[in-house]
Amino acid sequence: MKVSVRFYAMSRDLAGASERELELPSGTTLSIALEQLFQDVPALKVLRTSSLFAVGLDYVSHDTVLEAGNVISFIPPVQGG
Amino acid sequence: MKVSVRFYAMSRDLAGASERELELPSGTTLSIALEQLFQDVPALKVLRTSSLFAVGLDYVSHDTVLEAGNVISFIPPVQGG
Amino acid sequence: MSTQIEIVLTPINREQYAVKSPPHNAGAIVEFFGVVREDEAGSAIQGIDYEAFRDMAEHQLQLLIQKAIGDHDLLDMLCVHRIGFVPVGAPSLYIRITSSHRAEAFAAMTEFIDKLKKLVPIWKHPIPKDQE
Amino acid sequence: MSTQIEIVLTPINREQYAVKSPPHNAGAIVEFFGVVREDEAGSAIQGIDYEAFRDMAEHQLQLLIQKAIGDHDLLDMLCVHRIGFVPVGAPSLYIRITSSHRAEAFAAMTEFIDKLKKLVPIWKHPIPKDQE
Repeated sequence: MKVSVRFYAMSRDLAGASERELELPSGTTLSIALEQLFQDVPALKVLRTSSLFAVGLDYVSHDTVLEAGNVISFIPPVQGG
Repeated sequence: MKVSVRFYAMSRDLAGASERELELPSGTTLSIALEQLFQDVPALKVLRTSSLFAVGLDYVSHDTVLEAGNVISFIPPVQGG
Repeated sequence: MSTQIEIVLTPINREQYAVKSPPHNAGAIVEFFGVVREDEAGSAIQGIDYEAFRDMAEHQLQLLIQKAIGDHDLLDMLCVHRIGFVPVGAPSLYIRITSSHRAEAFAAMTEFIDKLKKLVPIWKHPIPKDQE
Repeated sequence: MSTQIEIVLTPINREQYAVKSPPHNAGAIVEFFGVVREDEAGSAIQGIDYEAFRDMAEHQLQLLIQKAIGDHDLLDMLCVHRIGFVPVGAPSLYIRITSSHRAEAFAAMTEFIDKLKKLVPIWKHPIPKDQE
């Protein structure tokens, strides 16, 4: 199945793109998907522990099972206010 | 010497007046002056522990030595805001 | 720095006190309005008549503001208290604090209000709803 | 109750969000403005360019507001965040909380801001002073 990952702020700078597709076995968790992402784009690893991840508009935990077509957002430390 | 005491809110209601003069020996402390006031106007005693006292515009402690012409303010619990 | 205090007999008009341009090291502005509630000690009221020992209230507010500014390194502070009759729903108190960081402004604000309610000689006379 | 959130690209105009008449059980209104400071991490700036994942930011703000209202029994709450370029001295954030008593409003406000700064997907790009 295909999912896409969208990047913002520092994650976009490090990824060199604002979006990227991942091809994953169905039933893959976010955790596994991120492993693949960090393998494909090692520069993103520096944000690994400080970032949060969303599917759609909601934050999700690493054990979330992804579905085809999911849009994952890579949310580096936010700085609003 | 003469000093005056001004009353506000509940202290005015209990004193039945907004001001009262006290005739005191010179060198009298606020503490002694209040004893005389409570003797003259026993109704005020209910406010004894909850009230604060000022000379002029500043709060003073009970051991303050009064001077002729001082204006003492009898400040029952305040309720601003 | 344009510290001020004011005790007014007319409605508090926030616009009158608007900051045209905050100091460039300002990072936080916290404003507080204390509003007269529809009930006082369980009874419906039409408003509160505030009595003040006005000169002393102004002096004590000034002392509290100076202390707040010193203790919390504030950039600016303003306090307006309305006295006389204040109807339900209208503000009786308006405070504005400007500081570099928000933590200082919130700490100063809550401390200042607590002290105001102990030390500033202003008293409430609630006016019951059914009284003309 | 008229809860709202707004993410805007234009200056925050407080008047636009003015409470015409607060609910009659309102006793406290607390307002917060987060203002862009003249320096960011020690360097002089002309302003900050705020980037947002806008749909998610609105959704997350809405979740945080619902939680604040529930946790603190608030009467009303509003949050406006400006994005895009915000010059030094201008507010990037405006929050207003209305409650019966002030303690609830202050507690809700500080908690809400802390969470906003952890969970709402908005990022700062400071623009140095000497950059055109």
